Amino acid sequence: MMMDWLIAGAVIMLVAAALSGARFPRVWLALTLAGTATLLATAFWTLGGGAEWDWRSSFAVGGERIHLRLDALSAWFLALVAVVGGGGAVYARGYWPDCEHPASAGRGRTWWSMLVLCMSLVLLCANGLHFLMAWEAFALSAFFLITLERERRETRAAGWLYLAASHAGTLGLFAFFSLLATKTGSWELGPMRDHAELAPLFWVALFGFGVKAGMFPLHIWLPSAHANAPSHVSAIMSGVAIKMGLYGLVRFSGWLPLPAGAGWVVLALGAVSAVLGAAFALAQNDLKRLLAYCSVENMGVILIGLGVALLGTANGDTAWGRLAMAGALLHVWNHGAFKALLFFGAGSVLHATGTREMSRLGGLWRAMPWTASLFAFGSAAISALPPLNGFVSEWLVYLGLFDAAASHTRVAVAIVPATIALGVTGALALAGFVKASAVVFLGAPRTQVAVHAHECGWWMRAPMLALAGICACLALAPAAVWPFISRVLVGWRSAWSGGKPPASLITLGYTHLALAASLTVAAIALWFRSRTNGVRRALTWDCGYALPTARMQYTGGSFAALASGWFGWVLRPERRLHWPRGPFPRQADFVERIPETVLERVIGPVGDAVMVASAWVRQRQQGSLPDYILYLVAALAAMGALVLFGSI
Amino acid sequence: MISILEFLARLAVWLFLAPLLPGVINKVKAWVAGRRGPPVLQLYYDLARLWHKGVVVSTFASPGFIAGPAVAWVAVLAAALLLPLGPLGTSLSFRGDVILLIYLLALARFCTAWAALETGSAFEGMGAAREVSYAVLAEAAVITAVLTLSMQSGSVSLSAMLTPSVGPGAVLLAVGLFAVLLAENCRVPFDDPNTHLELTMIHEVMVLDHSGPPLAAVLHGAAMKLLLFSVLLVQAVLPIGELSVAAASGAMIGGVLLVTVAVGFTESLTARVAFRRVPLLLTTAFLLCVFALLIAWKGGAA
Amino acid sequence: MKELLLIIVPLVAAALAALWPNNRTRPWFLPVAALMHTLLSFGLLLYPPEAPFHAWFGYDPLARAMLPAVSLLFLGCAAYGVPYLQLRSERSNRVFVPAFLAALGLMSAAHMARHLGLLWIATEAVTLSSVPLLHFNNTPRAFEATWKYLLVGGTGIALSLLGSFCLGYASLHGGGTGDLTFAGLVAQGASLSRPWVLIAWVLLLVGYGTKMGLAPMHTWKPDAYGEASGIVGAMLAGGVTTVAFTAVLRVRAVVEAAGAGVVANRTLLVIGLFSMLVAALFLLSARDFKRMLAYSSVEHMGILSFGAALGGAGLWAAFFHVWNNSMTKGALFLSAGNIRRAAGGRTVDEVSGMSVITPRSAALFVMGLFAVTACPPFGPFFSELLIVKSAFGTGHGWAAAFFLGCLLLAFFGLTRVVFAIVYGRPRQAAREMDPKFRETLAVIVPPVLLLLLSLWLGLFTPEVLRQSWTAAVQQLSPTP
Amino acid sequence: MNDWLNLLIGLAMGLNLVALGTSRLPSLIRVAALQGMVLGIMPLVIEHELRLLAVAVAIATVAIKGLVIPALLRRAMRTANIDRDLHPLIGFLPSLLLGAAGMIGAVVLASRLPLLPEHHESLLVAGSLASVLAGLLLLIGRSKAISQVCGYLILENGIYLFGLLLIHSVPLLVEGGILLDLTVAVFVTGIIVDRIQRAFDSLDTRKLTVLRE
Repeated sequence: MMMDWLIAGAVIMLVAAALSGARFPRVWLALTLAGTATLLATAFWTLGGGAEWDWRSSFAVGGERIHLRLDALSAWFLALVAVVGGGGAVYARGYWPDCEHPASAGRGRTWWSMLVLCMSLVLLCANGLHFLMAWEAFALSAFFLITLERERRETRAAGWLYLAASHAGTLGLFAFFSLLATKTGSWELGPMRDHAELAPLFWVALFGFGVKAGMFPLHIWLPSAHANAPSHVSAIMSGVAIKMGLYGLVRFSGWLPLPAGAGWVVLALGAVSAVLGAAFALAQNDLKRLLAYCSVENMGVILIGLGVALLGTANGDTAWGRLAMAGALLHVWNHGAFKALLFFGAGSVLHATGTREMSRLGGLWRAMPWTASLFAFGSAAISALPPLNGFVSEWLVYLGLFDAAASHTRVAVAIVPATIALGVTGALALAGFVKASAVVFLGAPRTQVAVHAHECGWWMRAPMLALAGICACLALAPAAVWPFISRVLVGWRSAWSGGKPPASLITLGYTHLALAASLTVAAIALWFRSRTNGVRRALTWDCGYALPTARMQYTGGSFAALASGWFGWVLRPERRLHWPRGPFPRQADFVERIPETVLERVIGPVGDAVMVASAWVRQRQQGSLPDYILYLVAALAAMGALVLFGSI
Repeated sequence: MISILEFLARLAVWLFLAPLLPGVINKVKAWVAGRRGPPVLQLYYDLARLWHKGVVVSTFASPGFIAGPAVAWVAVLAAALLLPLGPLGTSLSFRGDVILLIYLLALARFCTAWAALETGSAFEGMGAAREVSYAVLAEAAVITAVLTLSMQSGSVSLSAMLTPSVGPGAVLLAVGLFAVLLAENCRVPFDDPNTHLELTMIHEVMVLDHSGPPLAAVLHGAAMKLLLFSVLLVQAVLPIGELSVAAASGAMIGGVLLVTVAVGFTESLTARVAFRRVPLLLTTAFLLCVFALLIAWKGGAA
Repeated sequence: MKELLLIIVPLVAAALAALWPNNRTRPWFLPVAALMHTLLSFGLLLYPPEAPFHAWFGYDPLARAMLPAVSLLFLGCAAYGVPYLQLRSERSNRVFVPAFLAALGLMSAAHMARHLGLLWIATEAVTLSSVPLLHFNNTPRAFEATWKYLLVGGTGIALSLLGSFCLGYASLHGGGTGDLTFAGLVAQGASLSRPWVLIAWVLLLVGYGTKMGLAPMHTWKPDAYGEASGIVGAMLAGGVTTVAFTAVLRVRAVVEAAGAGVVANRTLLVIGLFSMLVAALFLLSARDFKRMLAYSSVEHMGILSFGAALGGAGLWAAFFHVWNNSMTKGALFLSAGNIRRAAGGRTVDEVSGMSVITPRSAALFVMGLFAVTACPPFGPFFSELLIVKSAFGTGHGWAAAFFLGCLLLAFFGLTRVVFAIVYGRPRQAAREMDPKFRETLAVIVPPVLLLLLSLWLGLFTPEVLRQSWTAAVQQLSPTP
Repeated sequence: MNDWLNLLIGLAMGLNLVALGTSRLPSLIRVAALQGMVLGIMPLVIEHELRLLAVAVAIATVAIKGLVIPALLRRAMRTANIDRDLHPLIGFLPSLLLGAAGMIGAVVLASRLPLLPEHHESLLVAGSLASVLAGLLLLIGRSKAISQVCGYLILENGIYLFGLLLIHSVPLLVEGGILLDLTVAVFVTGIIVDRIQRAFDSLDTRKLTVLRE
């Protein structure tokens, strides 16, 4: 009963927020925060062992009665929606205020609440029809958020690409849900493991949800959308929205019977997404694009976990599958937290300097120490470095992988490459984030904009601090969230009775505490030691070069050149180089562009072919009446032939 | 109480024995070259001197310039403490600690690279770039090696998984890990610790601007890393588990010295390869580990 | 005989309008007659009259399932027509208004015609009555459009007359006594001579398909819609096409009774999917947003005949889609009319940034776009989803996949054009164009209402409509 | 009486060929008019007892198809001063051959279709099919609007012929159909003529291609 009221309240508050957004920013902020807080409360109530909430409406919408359910799995994702939704709302107040964006600020607020609402509804709906409705509504509100800055051509292009890709996915879901409905005879969703004939549907779902989840070959929309959207939007898109696709996969892989190859395919896709996502991220020169590709990578990590779990269920609900699944779920939260943090950081850099081009930045730590340190924290976390939260989840996935490999069953064929891929991914991600944070925040400012940067205000700083705090908690007390995870696991596979957290996880928590403490102590100690010995500021020695200029610093491109060179076969970098010539060389320049390989080398040609067909059809309709009559006759003949050979 | 004492003893072993190894290596190199060479304890003197020296910090550098080396040092030390010392075992052991060890080394790498990039020097940027890039390949090799060990032993915790199998697998693993050791510690043929041509260096060029206590931390950390890898290598290939304590410790020390001497000989007999061939070497090491893995897998299956 | 009022009222109104002297007040005939018509048709929807077996006109379940949608759409157009015609006061509407009203009456007649010949005559009359509407602007372009509409449509109509004759001959040959009411023909059933029935089906499908605008007989559509004013376009897209669809369905029932239902369904399926494909290909590279609407209408006709080909649940969904299509198309055409007025141009090269110049109409246009591309929560989403579902249910898996593919391509094309027109920077030229045009409530409210109707239809489909569609399905294929 | 009928139908079919063969617009118009008149009187030949409506329809047909429309077309032709369709889309010889082939095909098809006994030896079906084909051929093959109108008229004549099959059983349908079809013809012609009067345009359909993709 209380839950009914809470959720109804949350929905009403969010709707009210959407309505008030255009005119009353304060009211909007209050309502959104209240709504998300309520959602968070319900989520934790459910995760904390509260009964599964299940509600059916007395009235029908679209011919079906509304059926909402909140179980541990939904709650797990709902918590993420609530946290980032609330944090982003606060951030937006500082980042996208009316004074700077009179045209779009109000629109942005409205669609923000809509987005949060629709994502929550996606998580709650237990009826295929309404799930689809909420899904598409969520996709559309995301589209309107991405195109807030619609005066810019590239923003419009990115928004359209997103919309097109997402609609392709949605049509896949059309097929998925209508097949489900025809085979089960109703739109109701729920466990249906006993219908063996439903197994092939998993592939349709994999496409439909995979597009949204941004797994590798289907990720085409993701980089440009995340890069061109306003940063708080990028944060929720990358931290939460793509997780909706993942939610769909987890949800229906839990409810449907699975085809034989499911685990293998998901594992392979995960490995590919992880490695290539990291490689693409390393090669980017646009800060937000880098972060976007890194989302592909992290989705890959999560998918690896999911794939191992699916293999585990296929081999009799093994313990290693369970570990990997736990890791994947935890990584959902972790990635949500630090990816949002990083996008907020990138946003305040963009806000302060007006550029996302890393080669124009540098030395920002002096102007914006808060952002710099928070971004560094986020980078360390997302590179899965102990003692931070990213490591905990990857560690769980690793445990699953190692145990699976040690089980010496035939799954090892897939597990071993996946493990190595995960290791390589870690190293690549580390390189990428050293590059990102160092090129942006360290060294000397490369351009004037970097010199005149300013620290972001508290509206933007507070959410970053909150997210960093969440990361720290998840890092230092991972065992505390285990009960939640185990409830989700039981919800996913009833065979997996949750039980206590693995002893090693608790130990890891303590180790992290000790490690964090000693790191701080050591750093401070060394600082004091240097102080007592005396610190002298001097120009970078740089092998005795007397006049270093900012332009001489290592750029992001040169930093990444070595490692991304090994991935040249897929990155296909396009370089334009003018060598300096003659005794007094005038100008020499070097331009490098990293294309969207899949989009430009695969989707592009297909699209061109279709456009050729379209042009051909247009050629047939040039306004000549006799032709039109001819088509009439042709249709007559065709139908006649069809009837003739049909009736025989 | 006992445990605390034991922990302190372990700490002492790592802290005080580590700087010995570079000395030994240099001695061997000098001996091969027919020189007298610096005393074995040279690094101790250097560290002591540096610890009392003042610090010169680049004008661009942030506090991270000092914090980086400290964090890296702690990370390496922590990784070392996770590693069991043959018969003495380890003070802290849990499932998956080996992954923690690998990622602690990654943390160290992150901090060194970070500190290098603080100065905005092109050379140090170059060094950092090489460090993180080659680490990608080294990481693959390390993960594979660890995977091999865990498949052999069916366990994921260091104390249990360092039970080597005798035979071709061990040899392959030994060679592979040795190559990884050379790469990770920036020894010839991957890097030349005492060249003076900055363009050709990896690790040394990253620490160009460090001085005083931070530099001491960096050097000591590097020494510990070297010791760590040699201990790991020794335990990974020498079946010392079933020997008596004394014999085991003897074997350990002998093994570590052997590895050190081997490093010294490699350094004096081979030249640093061209940078574009480094990936080739690392890939070879990776493949060696893969073959070891395959053998371990078959062994486990049989 | 109340239902005959549906025909009489508009025709009388048309006559009066023709006699009415004042050019400024004449347009008011439109909403008044439309309102009466709507009330009447909905009254009959709620309290369906008996349709005597052999009656030539009858408000039978099929008419009941379709006609109210048309009169709703007409009401919207009529309400919009008043301000529109006052805006166009430079041209006399002495012909326009009567013709428009006559079209309504004749459409009602065509919907209610239960006699083969009468159906044909009514349809033809609708065609003729819409000729002056197309010619309203009296420009060379309008003339060309009219000429093509007349000749292509006329040929189609002639073919369908031939088809009707063939069907009649089939009944004669089967020993019929010259009773050409559909009820009679269905009753004659299997005794109809099969070859003649098949010939008749092909001729009638192509003939009425031409009026529906199924590819490849759609060629008149973009010209007509492109040149006609918004209300006429809406009327053609939501009303006249519906008439032709009704005709096809009535004939199909006879063919099914004659035992050739499978063949009929196959032809419907093929031509429906072909229309969707062709429309999608045209949409992909469309530049003119009024012609774009025409192709979208072609696509939806394809959807309708695909649904009809599936029979049963598919047919039910097709009726549902007729309603949604009428409402959304109406909203789209009317808002497009506003944009066209304000912008002066009609291609993406001339028009852009309308969200700045005409914010309301632009927002409407975008909403209509999402409605027509089957985005929830608008009606078409539900009907198309149901069609897909029944396609899968009847084992047409690949056809359904093809259907979805065409929907996707069409979505690409439509969104491309609409966003290009609505967003972006406004052309300077567009600002000065047609200062007479203002976004008054009178031109905004009708499309808004139509859109809301489509929303309401989708979310809370009234029970009476649901069971009227079920009844219509029952009437058309009594054997479940 | 059937042979009378068949004679007339044969005449109509012959006229189809003439229409397809001629390049001069006046003769084309004349042919269409003649065919219209020939068909117009047919009901009177078929009917046993003369009903008023039948007579009315016959008179209307003859009047409109034989006199009104041709007159209109001639005037239009004069104002636009064209009297030849010089550049047909399908040449005259090919269209003639096609028409002949169509005629043969029509006869064959008619003989294979199941017919009521009283229609067995009549040429109605064959004639109507042949005329429909001829009309379509003209519509597809000619470039001048006026010749297309004539094609449309011939197409209608074919349908009218078929309608005669049913004139006993369902006179109302047939006659209603015929009348309305006539109005279409009038409409088509009227619009053309009106256009030509105002724009002095030759109405070459190749010029009527402003509306295109």
